[in-house]
Amino acid sequence: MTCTLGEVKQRADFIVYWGGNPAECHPRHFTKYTIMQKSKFLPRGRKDRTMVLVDIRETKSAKAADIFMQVKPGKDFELITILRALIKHQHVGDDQIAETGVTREMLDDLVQRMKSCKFGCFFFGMGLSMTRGKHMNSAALLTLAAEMNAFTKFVAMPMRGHGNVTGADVIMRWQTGYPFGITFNRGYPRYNPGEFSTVDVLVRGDCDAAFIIGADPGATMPQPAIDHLKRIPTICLDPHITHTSKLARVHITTAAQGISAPGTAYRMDELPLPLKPALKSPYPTDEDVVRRINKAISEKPFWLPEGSQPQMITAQV
Amino acid sequence: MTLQIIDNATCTFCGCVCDDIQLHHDEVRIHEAKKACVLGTAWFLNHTAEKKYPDALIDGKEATVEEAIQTAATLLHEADMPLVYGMSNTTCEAQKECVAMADQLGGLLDSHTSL
Amino acid sequence: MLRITGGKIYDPANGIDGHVRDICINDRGKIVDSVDGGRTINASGMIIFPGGVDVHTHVAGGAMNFARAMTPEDHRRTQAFIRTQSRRSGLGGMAPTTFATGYLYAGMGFTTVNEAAVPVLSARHTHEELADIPIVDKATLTLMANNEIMLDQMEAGEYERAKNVVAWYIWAAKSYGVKAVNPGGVAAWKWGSDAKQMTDSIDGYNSLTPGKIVTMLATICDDLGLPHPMHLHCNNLGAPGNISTTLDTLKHLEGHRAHIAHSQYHAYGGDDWDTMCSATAQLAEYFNTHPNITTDAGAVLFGDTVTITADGPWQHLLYKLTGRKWGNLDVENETGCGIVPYTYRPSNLVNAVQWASGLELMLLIKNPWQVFLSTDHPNGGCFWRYPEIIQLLMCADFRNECIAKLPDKIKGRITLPEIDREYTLYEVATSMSAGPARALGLTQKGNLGVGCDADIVIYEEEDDVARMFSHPRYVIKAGEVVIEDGEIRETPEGREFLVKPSYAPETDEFMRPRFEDCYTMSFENYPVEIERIENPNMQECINANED
Amino acid sequence: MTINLHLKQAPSVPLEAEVLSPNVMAELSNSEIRALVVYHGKRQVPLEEFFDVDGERSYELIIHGELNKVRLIGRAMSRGTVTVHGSVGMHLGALMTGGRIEVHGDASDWIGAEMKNGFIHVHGNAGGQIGAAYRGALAGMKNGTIIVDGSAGLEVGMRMRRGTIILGGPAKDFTGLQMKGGTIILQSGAEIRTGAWMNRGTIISMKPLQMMPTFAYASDFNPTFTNVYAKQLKPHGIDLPFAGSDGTYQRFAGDLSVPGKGEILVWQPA
Repeated sequence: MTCTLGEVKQRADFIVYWGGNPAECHPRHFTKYTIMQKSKFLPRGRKDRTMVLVDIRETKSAKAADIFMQVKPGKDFELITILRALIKHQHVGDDQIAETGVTREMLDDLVQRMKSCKFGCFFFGMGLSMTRGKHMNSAALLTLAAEMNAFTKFVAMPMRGHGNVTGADVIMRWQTGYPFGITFNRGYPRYNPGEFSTVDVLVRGDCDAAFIIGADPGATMPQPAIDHLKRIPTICLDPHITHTSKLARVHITTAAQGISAPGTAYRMDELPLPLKPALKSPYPTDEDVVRRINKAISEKPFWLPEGSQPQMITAQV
Repeated sequence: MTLQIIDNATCTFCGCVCDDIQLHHDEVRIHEAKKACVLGTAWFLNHTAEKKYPDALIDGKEATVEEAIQTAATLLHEADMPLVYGMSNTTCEAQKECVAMADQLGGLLDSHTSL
Repeated sequence: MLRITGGKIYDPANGIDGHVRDICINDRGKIVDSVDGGRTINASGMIIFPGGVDVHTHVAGGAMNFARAMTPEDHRRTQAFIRTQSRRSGLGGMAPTTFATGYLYAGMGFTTVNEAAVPVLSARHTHEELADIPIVDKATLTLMANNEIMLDQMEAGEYERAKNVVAWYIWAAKSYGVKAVNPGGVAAWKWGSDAKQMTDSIDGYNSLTPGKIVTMLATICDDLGLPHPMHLHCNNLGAPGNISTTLDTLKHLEGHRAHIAHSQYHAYGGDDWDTMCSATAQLAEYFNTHPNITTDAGAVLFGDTVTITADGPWQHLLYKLTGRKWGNLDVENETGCGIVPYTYRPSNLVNAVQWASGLELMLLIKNPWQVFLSTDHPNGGCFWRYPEIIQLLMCADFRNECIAKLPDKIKGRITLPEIDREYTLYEVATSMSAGPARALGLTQKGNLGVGCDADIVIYEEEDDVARMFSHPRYVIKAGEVVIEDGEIRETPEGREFLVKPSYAPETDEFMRPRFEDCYTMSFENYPVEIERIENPNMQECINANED
Repeated sequence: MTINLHLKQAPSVPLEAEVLSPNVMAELSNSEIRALVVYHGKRQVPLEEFFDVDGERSYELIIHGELNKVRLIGRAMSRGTVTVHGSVGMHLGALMTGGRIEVHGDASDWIGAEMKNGFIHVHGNAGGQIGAAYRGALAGMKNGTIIVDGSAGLEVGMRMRRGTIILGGPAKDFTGLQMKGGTIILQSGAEIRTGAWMNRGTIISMKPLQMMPTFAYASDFNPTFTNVYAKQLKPHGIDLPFAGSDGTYQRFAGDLSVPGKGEILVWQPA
């Protein structure tokens, strides 16, 4: 249940930001895509829309909201699950509701507004997807949005953080069938987050070389993961000398995307946009360097012996 | 000084990927990013076309790009379980090459999303 | 250079029905009169078809990519293509990866596919995916019938402007033609409702009806001289009794060319799910008397699939019926689409009617140049199961065995048991290659005449028709042997077919303010750059008014 | 007659060894077993590169060593036994349809994932996703029994349909997530979100639980089926209380958000 930001701009009369702080992290989200816009269907713009902010603290974004709901830290999953029950007229006790930091009156009002809007939209940020519960918190909100379609039009969309992470997601899906957490060790893509996702792989020490591009795990990951990157040969591509570059065996400086490297980037709603670099970099682009590394690898013996067919791990037995 | 202008440039700092930015630059640095937010402006103004860093480093020593590419290829090729990771701050074109790399290496492939 | 000798050729475009003849191919991948030197394939005792052409499929773009993400459990049980030194890995199944899509199509002898639903905003993304589908040639159709800028012009009665807008969009999306889905209905769905009848008014508009949109859009396609006429997904898909909507829609197309997509889903009688029955006889009768219209079957095969269409209302209905996971994706101002994993079961009466209806249409429409093989992949079944349909068309005995397994209550609801027609090889070649190529206006495809593209499939003749069509001995794409003895030999890049219909130069300036009003990206960044298309192949528009 | 395997060198990256299964080895000679292919990362190597192999042609496997990087042991096995003296890696007994696995040590994630039948006993601690459904699949374990003496990780019994999971130590979050049936017994309780989104099935806890807000207290009772369970579990050294004189079970019904018909029973000692 997702849509492009243009749909939100044109039609959404009810917008909920959950666990995100667009005013400070995505400053133009309000003005360009959501609450401030006027459209054919919502001619009075901001006046025709209701905006709700759900977060654990009153951020700057709360000023822009019609309703601010302060949820107790770590209670997002419980609160969304309560909402799922309430929209189906299931009874949830006052004490149970109070544990999440909000009141029954606030939730009854929210449910009523959700059901009576014409087009509702949830945006969820890292305050939801990166806290205890992680993917299940996001799944909860997506499920709530899906279930709301029994009453009215409702969608949910993640507020993706860094740059072109959406592009990586989209491309991996079409080329491998999976969005992340993939292994090719049997010659075809397999997927299992937790098993093949980077933090877990590094903390357990499951890889014996690492190629890092467009990220700085040396600055952001837990120490055991960083320690493993130091132990193994790490190769790093970045426009700057980063923490990862400093622990890497090989660093290559590359042109910055969109500043001096051309190409494409995906917006958080999976729309691709062309990049228009203003400057000419003295460094090669990521694309060029990775392609050249791939070529150098392809000139070495192929890892699968001629005629060997790795055993597939299939779901059916 | 007359600055060159790029219309409808795309900002990749955050997931909004605003594509209506007007950049004023002198080929070395960007002096103004009209319509960009504070975060986007900082992103555009902090990058320059100057050569601030060495082309490449191998074990902390300066090297040519070609040397670094060959070393990288050798290290990755020798590994039994190489990992290709990141891909947030890069172009789709580079991302496709990264998927091709993991496919060719028989390795692990993961992005920022898994964090 | 390549010479194929001794094979029995089925080339309906040239009226050749099983004659033994040699085929020569030059180095540019074209069929020629004669060649000197090069490889010779001895095809004695084998059957030669022009490469298959899929007139209606969904293989790339936002919705398909969403479906991939939603079905990891299917990827795990499906056929995997193992990486080789030169070939990328991939996964088949309900929503195959791009590389696997190329391998699977080529593997059953298909060399051209038409991606039938591309929202303009997704066009750049779709083209990127298509570039990663190897071997086959591709065309795309732009979704148009719910585009608000165009609808506004139609509402205002500004025909010329609407035509310019359509032409502008086709070129902006770098596509090959126009797809109309559920005209007026998707726009309404964005508010959670639907437009079901041709004379219903549409939410947000005063005088516009689905019927008016259909007629006007068909006229525009004709006037622009698009090689492929309007490709129409009728309103009220999948609903019992929708035959009346479909026939009504067809009446709005009198005097125009048109292609009706997956007509199986639009040929039901009855009043509700309990009384639903096949109404294919009525629909086939219409086709049999109206040669201006072509269609594809949109046949259903029993088993698992994932349904994905731009028809949001139908998808939500499916979700409610099945309770399975549901994804919906709306693209700003243009269209929306929904995604639901689904299992067609012979024991389910509705599914049984659907299964029979697809086959009935293919058997009751007399002219194979009018009705083509399709499952509306992945909606009715996966494209790589086409050989199963061919078997059902060619073998009445096998068909009757399958009918016998349906529930008793099916009696009186379908006409399939009364049909004894069996497709000949010549008719199969028409329906899977020559016919769809002609409907698409791709004269160099589905044709083994001199000067045409050397896209050729060679089968070892055998009694097991399904096996024969799923395991070609050779597949040749643009003169290159890509499949041999069941192995993928080469994975060349395919081409993309485009048209550039003419539009008034001031259309840009007309579009700009309207665009900036509705959309969230810069007007300048919206059209897909021609440089992004891998191997573009421009096709000429025709002047249909002179016919 | 048994087949004894000793790990002779620790793998540096995960070793995928689905061939460590009675089904694969039962009919093989010693040299054939040694030549079986395992995957050290992407490298295909013969089993003997990592294991000394004694014995042949047997449905009884005994494996020795710290196998925490060795994955897929006993995957899809249907009969025989696997006994491990040491720790094991992920996917132990995943998709198994019969037979017994016993681990004298710790285990990792995905024990008995999507298993159809059989018996797994881990004497040490285990990871998460025990008896769970793999990503996207509709159902986890469909039958069989998994016993873990120690602690367990996240999402134990996620989407399980039938069968029994018994944990001696505490479990982390989301125990019984989206459960569709079967029984989970928690002898030392669990962290939070136990039974979240459960549809059917039973979770029995010997320790107080932090309940999801979408579970409703129903009653105090001593159902007769606990009596039956207690008898079944006795041979495994597990004491499930059932007598009214010892206490009662508080019954909670949920998850209301589904709305589901699952139940969580929390033991209240008298």
